[in-house]
This record gives sequence, structure tokens and C-alpha cells, in this order.
Amino acid sequence: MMICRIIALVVVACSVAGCASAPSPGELDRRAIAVMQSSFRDQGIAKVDRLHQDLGQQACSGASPPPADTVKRIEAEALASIRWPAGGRYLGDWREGEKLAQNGRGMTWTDASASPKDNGASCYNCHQIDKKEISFGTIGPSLWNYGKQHGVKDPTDPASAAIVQYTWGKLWNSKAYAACSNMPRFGHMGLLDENQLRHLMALLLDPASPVNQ
Amino acid sequence: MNKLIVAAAGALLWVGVAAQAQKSAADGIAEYRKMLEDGNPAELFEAKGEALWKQKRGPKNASLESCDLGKGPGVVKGAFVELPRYFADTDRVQDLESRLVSCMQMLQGFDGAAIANTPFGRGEQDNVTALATFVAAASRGLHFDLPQSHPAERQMYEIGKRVFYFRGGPYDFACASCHGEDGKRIRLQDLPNLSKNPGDGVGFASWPAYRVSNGQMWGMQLRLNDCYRQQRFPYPGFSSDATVALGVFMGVNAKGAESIAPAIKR
Amino acid sequence: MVSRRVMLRHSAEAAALMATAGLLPTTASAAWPQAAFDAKGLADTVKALGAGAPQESKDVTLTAPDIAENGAVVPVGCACALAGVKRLALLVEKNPTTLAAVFEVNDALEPSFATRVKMAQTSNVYAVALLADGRALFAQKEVKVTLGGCGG
Amino acid sequence: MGDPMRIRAQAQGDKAVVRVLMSHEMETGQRKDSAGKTVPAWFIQEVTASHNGTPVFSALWGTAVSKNPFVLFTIRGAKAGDKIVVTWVDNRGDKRSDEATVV
Repeated sequence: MMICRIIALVVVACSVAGCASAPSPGELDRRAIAVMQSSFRDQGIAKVDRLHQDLGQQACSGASPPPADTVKRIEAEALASIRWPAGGRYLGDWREGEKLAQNGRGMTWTDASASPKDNGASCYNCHQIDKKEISFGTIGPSLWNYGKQHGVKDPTDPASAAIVQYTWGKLWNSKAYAACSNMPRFGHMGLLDENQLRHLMALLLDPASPVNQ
Repeated sequence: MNKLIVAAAGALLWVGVAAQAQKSAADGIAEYRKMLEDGNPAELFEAKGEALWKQKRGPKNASLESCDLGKGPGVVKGAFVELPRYFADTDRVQDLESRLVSCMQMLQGFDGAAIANTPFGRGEQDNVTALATFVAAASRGLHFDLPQSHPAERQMYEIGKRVFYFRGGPYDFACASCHGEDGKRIRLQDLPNLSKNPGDGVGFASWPAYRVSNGQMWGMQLRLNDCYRQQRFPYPGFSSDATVALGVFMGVNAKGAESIAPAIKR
Repeated sequence: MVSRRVMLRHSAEAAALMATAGLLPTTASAAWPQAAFDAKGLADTVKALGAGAPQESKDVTLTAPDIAENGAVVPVGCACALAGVKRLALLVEKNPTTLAAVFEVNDALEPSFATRVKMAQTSNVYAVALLADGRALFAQKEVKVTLGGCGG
Repeated sequence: MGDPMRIRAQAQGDKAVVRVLMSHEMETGQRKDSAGKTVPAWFIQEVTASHNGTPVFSALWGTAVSKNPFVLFTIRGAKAGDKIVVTWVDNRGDKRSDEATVV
């Protein structure tokens, strides 16, 4: 580790002064990592260890997607990581879900704690959900009428099991269905707890939720 | 398992239907932004920056009027649209704010490292923002054209590109998560695509900008700092290589874009 | 000439406002009508400014956006070309303090002003013209305040 | 006494449109700081302006006017070269005057 650091520093010095010959793409990759490691510091709950990438983060750090076999591996590992809800209870209270969806806070260096109870789900940042909220993002697809569009009349009906389970899985670890999804892994990364996820499930799938009117 | 895959495919095919009602909201926001353009408080910071530029200050009791921002000592007009660039005297690629700190150190005798460690909006760091606003305003209407002739400048572009796509942290975010595609929004805010040329050059060409939401003037360093905060990353150092490399990447991609800095933003 | 009239009216009004408020000003500016700035809602604020029940009128113009991207800065304007208008006021119904600003109207100025106000939430905004005969005429518009940015 | 204002006074026919930006916090007295203590109200209460020495404009403001305030008004009979002086007074008694020439 120590040796790596020293090499990194030498490399940065070289990169800043400009080297005689143009470095190779692989060499630039290494220098970029060294720049990342030297440019950040701990602040509050946001420590530099957040820059340690897992396989998926590393593979999805390019302008183009990773090779097909890597995609397959990331998705398979993510799918296997999903923890299904205790007692098979998938749905909570859509009202609580709406509050979480509106709340974009959590996990930044200005947040006091990384505990799920202090985190929002940031859904409206990227998705349309309840149509009444006009301030929504478009990075993800619209979720207006999500349950209705999927024909969910009773979420406990076995006929709805597939979409209910998919939705839980997507919230728990979005990478199970798209290796480089822009969506955070809310369950897998400990951002939200099971009950919070149930509330979001209800917002999307409960026939009584304003989303499905 | 099979059921899951079928459902996943269905969800992927199923696209949002309700974007219609948005048109009027977007028009309303456009109208609001237009109304704000008449009287941008950034002018207050521009005036303050101009006074600071000319004032004899610091341990050496000197002004910044002979500061070389890349176009020769004392040349302010046109400097902004060519930054970040390589400077031989510091042997570094520098953005506007880090170059201003170098000038404050070399000409006025300030402690550059101490300024870099000062929180945004305080003490000399606040003055750096005002100075950056003044320098940027002198290039309003000019078009971005960052130099890429020095090897260090070309290398910083390549590193900046990799920093831009670097995905990490508890939310798996990279700069590219929000700024890698055309026509996206967070909430109601349009997200400029900063990944290519031509792209939304105006995303780079608007900062320093006056932030309506908190009444603060933000330079590019603070803009990037708060992007990284929202990205749930650790804290980027002021004028660190990662932030300067991003400046080169975005600035080169903004080639040809007209500078509207200092702008007014949400 | 104008100067004398304006000055005279200023001091007379200051006295009247203080009398209406029924208390000594606790602020630096003697003319500042504390009671009017403490009042809640359109009717009470207009009353505290010494005018009668407010009437909606097409002769008053309010300029405000339909949607504000941020409630911290909402551009608003008021105008009224009727004879006898003494003051123009801008009000935000659901703010902790309804009254935002009062502009004196006189012959030296166009009876039209613009500024920016803070809005705590989506609310009705009013432009109120206060006339010499004690009448208060107003125009209103709902301005939506949206949540913006990443919200964190 | 605060930082200088920015005053733009532009002649338009027989009038001059005056745009003023003031540097001021405009604290509402409703906000709490990071330690949870209420930040006391601190805001401009009165803005006045004169045209060649004659008072023409007067406004009373509350805490709802935005930080770094902007105001626009139009003076009749003003022409290029005329002097406009704008003055603000805040609730602490701080005061600032700045001058501009109609262009």
C-alpha cells in the first residue's frame, strides 16, 4: 500500500509537469486513479474509503459500457445479493413512501449520520411519481401509474408476484437488472431499511396510492 | 427467476406516459428565469472583485494588476475563456481560482495554502470568488477556446475525462450519472450534458454564478465541491488535481460556447 | 416643488402610521410601520396601512411569474395609473409577514415598481394601490413555489 | 455600512429607468443557524432616492424582500447626465448612499 502511494505521487508529478512522450491509455487510467486518491479528504461521515470501487463501480466508470461477460457477472452477483423482505411482507404505507420519495437528503458530508432513518430516497430527483408533484427529474422513467400499468389490482395476489418481486429487487439492488444502472442500491448499500423500502413499494404498487389513480 | 426476468423486461419496455402537463411548468420556469436576468446580484460581486483587483493589499502591499492569467501580465479580457491552462511559473495546469491564489501569493505575499484551506465564503476565499467573478465578467460574450498545445494540458483533459466517469460512493454516482446525456433534469433543473463537444457548453460557461437559493456567489470550485457533496463523495481539496482536470475536460468540451458568466442560477 | 410636497407628505404619513400602529417605533427608521409589517393576510394588512376594505380592480397591475424555481427570489412588480394613488404595496399572503414592500407614489415617478421577494410556500401575491380617499384596490395572482435541485 | 450598490440609470425618452442592486443579508429573523439559535432579523427598512438633489423615491421594506435586494423605478423628466443618489437604512441603523449618473 505504502509503495503504491509513493508510485502514485511520482506519477502525478510527472502528469502535472508533462512527460516527454504521450502516455498510453492504460497509463492515463493509472494516473487518473492516483489523481482521485490525492484530491479528496475525509469530511464528516464522507470518508475517502468511499473511493474504493467494487467490481460494478469500476466496470461502469467509462464512457462506454463494460463487456457482456462483465455485465452478466455484475447482474448475477447483484441478483444473488438481494435480501427478500421478512415474512414475505412487501408493502407498507404509501403516505410514508411519498415522504421518503420527496426527501433528497442523506449520506453527504453535511449529514450527521449515515443511519437509514436519517436518509431520504430521493426518488423525485430522477422520476415522475405522483402527478401532483410537478418538480420531478427525468434521469429515470416516469413511475406514474406504475402499479396500474402493470395490472396490479391486489399486490398479494400470486398473479402480481413477479412485478412485486422485481420492484423489491430493483429497490434493493438496481444492478441486478441493469449492471450500470444510474439508480442507487438502496437496500444493498444500507441506505434504506426494510420498512422504508416497504413504504416505497406501497407508493408504487398499492392500488390506493395516488400513483395508481 | 424466470418470472422476475419477464417482469424486468416488461418494466424496461414500459415507458413513462405523463410528460404532457410538464410543458406549461417548463414555460413557467423559463418565464421566471427571464424575469430574473434583469438585475443579477452577481454584479455586486463583480464590482467588489474589480476593486480588489486594483487595490494594494497583502504583506507586499501590491495590487493584482500585473497578474498573468494566461494572456500576459494584467490582461483580464479573454483570459476566462482560455482557462484552465498550463502556467510555466508554477509548472501546473491551473483553473481561474487556483491561478488567482497563485497571483495573490506571488504578487501580494498572501499564503496560498492558507487561502486554499479557508472554507468557501470566508476571508480571502470570499475575495477569490469576487475576483473570479470580475475576471469572468470581462469575457462575457466571448467563446470558449481552451489551449491544448502543452502536453500537460492534453493529459489533464484525459485525466479529467476519467475523473468525470469515475463511479463510486454509497450511491454509485459519477459526474456522468447526471451530466452524461442530453435533455435530462434533476427535479425541474436542466442538467447540461458536459461529456462531449458540441454539448451544453453553457453548463461550464455560466460559472461563477449567483445562486438564488442561498444568495451566494459560487465559483467553479464551489460548484464542483457541492456536486461532489451531492454525489456522496468525500471532500475535494480546493484546486486539487481532480477539480482542475474536470475543469479542463468540461472547458475543452465547451469549445465554441459563448460565456454567459457570471450567470444567475436557481 | 416636488421635493417639498414629497417631504411634507412623508412626515405627515409617518405620524399617521405611528398613530395607527399605536406604538412607538422600535426600529431605526421612524417611518417604518411596524403594525402593518406584523399584520397577517390581505385585509388586516391593508387595515393596518390605514385603508378600507380591499376591492379587486383591473386598474391595478401585478407582475409575477406563474412558477418560481426558488422561493428565495421571486420577481414581482406593481403598477396603477389611477389618479389619487398614494402608495403601492406588495403582499404575500402565506408569508410569516404578509407585507413585503410599500412604495410611495408621486408625480416625479411612474406609478410602477419592481423588486424581488421571498416566498415561504406557494401563495397568493397581491399588488395593492392605496388611494388618497382611503380606498384600497388590488390585483392578485397565485405563484407556485417548487422544490428544486437535489434537495439535500 | 456595507458594500457599494450597483445603480444603473438609463434615459428612455423623457424618463430614466433606475435599477438598483444592494448588498445586504436581509435576514428574516425566522431562520436558525447550525447551532439551532435564531438568527436575528437584519434587513433594509427604507430606501430613498433623489434626482439632482430632489427626493423622488421612497419605499418601506419588510423582511420578505430578497437577499441582495433589487428594485426598479422610473423617474419622470430625468435625462442623461442627471445625478441619482440612492440611500438605504436598515433596522440596525446602518446606512449607505451611492451615486450614479443617468446615461
